[in-house]
Amino acid sequence: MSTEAAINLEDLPTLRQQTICGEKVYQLEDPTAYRQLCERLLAAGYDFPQCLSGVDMEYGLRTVLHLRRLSDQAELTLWLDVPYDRPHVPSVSDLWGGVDWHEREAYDLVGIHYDGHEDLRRILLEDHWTIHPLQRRYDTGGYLIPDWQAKPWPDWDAIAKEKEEAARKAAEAAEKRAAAAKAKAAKAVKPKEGEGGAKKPPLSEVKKTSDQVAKPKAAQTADDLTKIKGIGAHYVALLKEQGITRFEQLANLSDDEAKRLEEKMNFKDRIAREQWREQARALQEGKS
Amino acid sequence: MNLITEAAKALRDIGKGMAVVSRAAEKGKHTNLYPFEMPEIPPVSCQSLALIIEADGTDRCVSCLACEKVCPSQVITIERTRNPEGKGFVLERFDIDLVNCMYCAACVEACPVSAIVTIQDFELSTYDLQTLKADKAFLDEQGRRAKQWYSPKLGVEYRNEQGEIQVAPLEQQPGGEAELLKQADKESDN
Amino acid sequence: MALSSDKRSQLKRIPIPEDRHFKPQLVGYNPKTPNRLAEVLAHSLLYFVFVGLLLLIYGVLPWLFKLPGSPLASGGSFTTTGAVLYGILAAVLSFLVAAVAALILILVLRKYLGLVQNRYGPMHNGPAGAFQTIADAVKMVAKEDFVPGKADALVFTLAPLMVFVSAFLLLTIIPFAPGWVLANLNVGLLFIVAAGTIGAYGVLVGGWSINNKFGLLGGLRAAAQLVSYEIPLSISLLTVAVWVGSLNLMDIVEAQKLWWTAIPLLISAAVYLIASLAEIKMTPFDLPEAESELVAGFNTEYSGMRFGFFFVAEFAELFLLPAIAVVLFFGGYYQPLAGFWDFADVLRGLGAEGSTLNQFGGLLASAYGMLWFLLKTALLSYLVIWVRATLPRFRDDQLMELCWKVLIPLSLIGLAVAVILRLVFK
Amino acid sequence: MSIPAALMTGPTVLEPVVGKTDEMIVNLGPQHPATHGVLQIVLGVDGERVTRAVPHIGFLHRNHEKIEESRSYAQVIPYLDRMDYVSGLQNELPYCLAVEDLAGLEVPERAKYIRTAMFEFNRIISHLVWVGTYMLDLGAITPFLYAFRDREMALDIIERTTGGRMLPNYFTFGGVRRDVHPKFWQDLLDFLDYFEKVVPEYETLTVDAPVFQARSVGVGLLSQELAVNHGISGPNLRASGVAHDLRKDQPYDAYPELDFSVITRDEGDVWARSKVRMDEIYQSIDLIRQCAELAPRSGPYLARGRVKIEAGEQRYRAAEISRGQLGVYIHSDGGTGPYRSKHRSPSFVNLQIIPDLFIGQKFSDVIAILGSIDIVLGEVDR
Repeated sequence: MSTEAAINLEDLPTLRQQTICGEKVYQLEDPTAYRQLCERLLAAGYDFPQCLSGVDMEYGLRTVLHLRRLSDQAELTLWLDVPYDRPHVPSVSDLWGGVDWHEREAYDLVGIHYDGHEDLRRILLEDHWTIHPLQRRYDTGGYLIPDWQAKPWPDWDAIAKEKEEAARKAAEAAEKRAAAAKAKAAKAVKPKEGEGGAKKPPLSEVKKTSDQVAKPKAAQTADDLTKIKGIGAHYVALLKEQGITRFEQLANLSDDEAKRLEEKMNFKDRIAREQWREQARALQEGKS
Repeated sequence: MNLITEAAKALRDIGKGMAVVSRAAEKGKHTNLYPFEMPEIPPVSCQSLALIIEADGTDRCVSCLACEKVCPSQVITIERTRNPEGKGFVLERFDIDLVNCMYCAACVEACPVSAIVTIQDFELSTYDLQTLKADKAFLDEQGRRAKQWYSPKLGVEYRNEQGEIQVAPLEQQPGGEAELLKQADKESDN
Repeated sequence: MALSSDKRSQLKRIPIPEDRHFKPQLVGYNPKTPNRLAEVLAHSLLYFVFVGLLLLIYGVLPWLFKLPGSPLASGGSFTTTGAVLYGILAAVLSFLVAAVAALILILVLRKYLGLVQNRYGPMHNGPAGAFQTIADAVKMVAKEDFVPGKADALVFTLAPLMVFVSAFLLLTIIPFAPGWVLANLNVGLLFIVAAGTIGAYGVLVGGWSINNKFGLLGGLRAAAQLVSYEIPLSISLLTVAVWVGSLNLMDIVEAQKLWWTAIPLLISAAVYLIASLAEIKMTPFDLPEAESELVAGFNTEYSGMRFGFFFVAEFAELFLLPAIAVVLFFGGYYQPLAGFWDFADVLRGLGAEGSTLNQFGGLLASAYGMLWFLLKTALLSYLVIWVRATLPRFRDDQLMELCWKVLIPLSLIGLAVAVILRLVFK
Repeated sequence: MSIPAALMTGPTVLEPVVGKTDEMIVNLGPQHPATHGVLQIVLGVDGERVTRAVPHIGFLHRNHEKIEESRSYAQVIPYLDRMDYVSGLQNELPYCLAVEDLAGLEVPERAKYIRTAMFEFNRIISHLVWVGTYMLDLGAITPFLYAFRDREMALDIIERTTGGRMLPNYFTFGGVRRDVHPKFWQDLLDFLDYFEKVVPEYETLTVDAPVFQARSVGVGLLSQELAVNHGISGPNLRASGVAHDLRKDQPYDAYPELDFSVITRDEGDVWARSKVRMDEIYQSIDLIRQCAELAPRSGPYLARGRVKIEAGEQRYRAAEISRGQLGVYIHSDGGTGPYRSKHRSPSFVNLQIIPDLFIGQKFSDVIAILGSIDIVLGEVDR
């Protein structure tokens, strides 16, 4: 079974998929679907259990499962959110023996109950402990924080919509910028788009746009600039601030623009020295 | 026959092991006779902390609270008051709880004026833990006793016979490598 | 954590004293400025004590008893009173001999391990740590006499004594020089087997009596190991008896004046050496007290002088089993190739027959033999210590396999060889 | 002696293996010379044969993860040293890698080589401790002192550069905390020249020694499937024939530029694990030599940059430390420190396997197997 077959979105309606920091993350809210998905992933060859962690999300508890397929070193992250009053998650320790103690630890420290675990006892703390110290309602001394309040369960659809909106705005802005760059407008560098802005997104919200939303504009934006020798993740971010995300834009930079860019970003002759434009042109040609 | 060769091989290997053990005596003693013979401690080694007082008796510390903020174990306590005569602050109190300190030297890195430094005096053993709740007098005393000390800003420094503070030569400094290479390049150019 | 200011003001301000660090004084000796002469003398001192004790028992005491006009001897042999008195004195002194031998070997082991492990070993008590074991002995004697609550007090008390007595009994039959033996038994070889086995009981009941699981496991391991290794050990003793034709140890030594028994009976000698390693309970056969598995094995709960008895017995055996090997296989008190020319004969031939010089020469000749005996024993003991410094330990089933599948067949082959050689050559 | 009922629960095999004899419960630890710290294993033994094994951990639990929630990203690093105190520097790397990924920091070329050389150097130090303590478990004292003799020399080099011996607090986001000593590379090479001649001695005393082979060949067999399914990593996994090494499979720092191959053995027993570690010592020597050759001698050692991580960002990064895969999972809420950081310590995962390996084995083999897994309890309990 391939990974795509295992993660069939139509079978598992509550499955959400997103990319965070370059990693695919699958998010679930339905415990039975979680178990189902894990069985399928094992069949799909994800044989090496890397890590299982519990996180207190302040609206509920999350179990995070990191899997690896040793045959091609593919990695996969799985989230399952459960509410505080019903912190039950099906155990997968029978599928992967390696998560056995991780589940016990998550039970011990975070308080997630793994149903079907053979031996769900406290592992690091002593048996007579009554609290789960990694929950946010306890302070470092193990005492209940008096005014602690759980947050409401996030409305994932609204967040997704919000994100979609933000993504569309960003795409539009990028298009505008691209157009502006094409027209060789001297003042192409626009003030930063307010995706972070004054409104702080809720904790649970993931910053990066969802893949499903991002697909239509994928052709338009976000070439892998790191392919150019001399550009790393740091410069990609800087370039993105200046509105440059594609090879095309980089290839079409005029000398003036390049100089301005260098001044702006403290590059010092780097574009010419490392021949970014030439490289970008070659890559652009190779792509199209 | 096979048994005999195997037994012979086993005996030979045991003999090899015994030869290794008896030859090891040639490597000499590697133990430090500690109280009678002090170990050589490199100048950058962080064994304890000290405050540096300049040769003219003034504190280097400017009470900026940077070390207090950066300390992971939160063992530094500083109290300061405004200097009534000029700008800046007067240091009222500078305490480090050396019992809970984990000698990560984060404070030394944070210090903008290299006032708090790492020293090589590792003998902090004491009969009374209260002694290790070091106050400013203690830290000053440690600084006065130290022959050499290290801070990332100024590098390895030492106090000469006149009591003046001097910076150690490049060979003793971390990062002296690049400077030495430059010097060597210049010399080869000349 | 940072203290609040009012709490900090309560803190006592303790000034830094000039010498705030504890600086111990070197009691005896500084290896950095060694005094070689003192060092050698100190280390030799114990050895001199050892040799002196032996001389006292076997040379000086009988000579004193047989002085002209002594009521204790008549016509060159002891009277009954003399024999009883000599027996008691010699027993007390040979107890000291065993203890001093153990003390020397403990020190040698520690110093040797220190040498090959790139460290100093004992060095604080006396010159170059020569008196370390004495200090240890004093410490052990001074410790509290402690019996665990759940232990069987009687057996707990008796077990170390049984082990020690077993080792001590072996000392009585060892001929250090011609005629220098406390009990010249006709069945000396049998006595070795009989006395040696008592130690196994001591270890077994010691491990059982302390009511500790590790101790029990250690005791059982010890019982299995010691009883099993008695068999190849006894068979190789038997080969010597077959070859020489006597069970008397003096006879066996006398038969080796020209050729050592080890030359025809090489297999038996090798089997004896390996099996005696197991009897001593030294690495690689230290399973009964395997400290990384069974904490301390059969002597987990023992402390003070009770532990000291186990300890001393172990190191006394480290002297005694090589000594028996020397008696049986390596020519005893004879210098090598004594059949051709023996310096002892020269000493014995001093002066006229019956003169004082001749008597003194006889004493010297015996002392000369004793020195050869001790030298050979020391070399074998050193071999054991060397093996101990090198090898890890076996597993219990491997230990048994080695005994039953390798050593016992080998010892039987050795026996067959001895029989054939006896038929051919004698 | 009665044992609390709570200690005896757990999924274990209860039937005595040999005959119908009484089972004896033996408490191996928490105070036992062969548990390398405070680990308790409740063993049921039938004679010398183990019928069940229930491990208990947590005696050294300090809850670093809760402490780290209230620290800033940089303040966490000194705590990481204290997880696996045998090779302190190696613990810092995966955390730094994760934060660099999240904050988009790029490590300068020179710092990469310094970090890689230090990382491998710590692997040598860690394996030296393993050689020594493992031989101590098997009853040989001498190799232990040899290992610590050489380890002290190695620690001196670390101290000359980082200022600390076991808990150096040296790696940081974007490079290393301070520049290396002028004689750093020469120091390393001098030590390796000496050390390379000593390693054959260790081999003579361990993997080549007949008694060691008698104790280790065929003991504690760990099958490939079981190892992978239980998430075993490091030399233990590679000794079972799985060529999984994050230095190759998910390379970080300067590893892509270095030339090496993953060491594996197919036997899966205690001897194979030992041999893999011995070979890794040679490999580390070679890798450090390569680093010393390739590393630029001047240039920045630290890319300074603000660590600002947006809310909702998360990252799992792992590195191949001497005991296996040390992973860090960081979840950010946009604050100055990690909202949650979970450490996947290799010893913790590797220790899970012991009931499977112990049952049916001899009591002596239990010690041999436990030592061969190479655990550090500071890391297990965190």
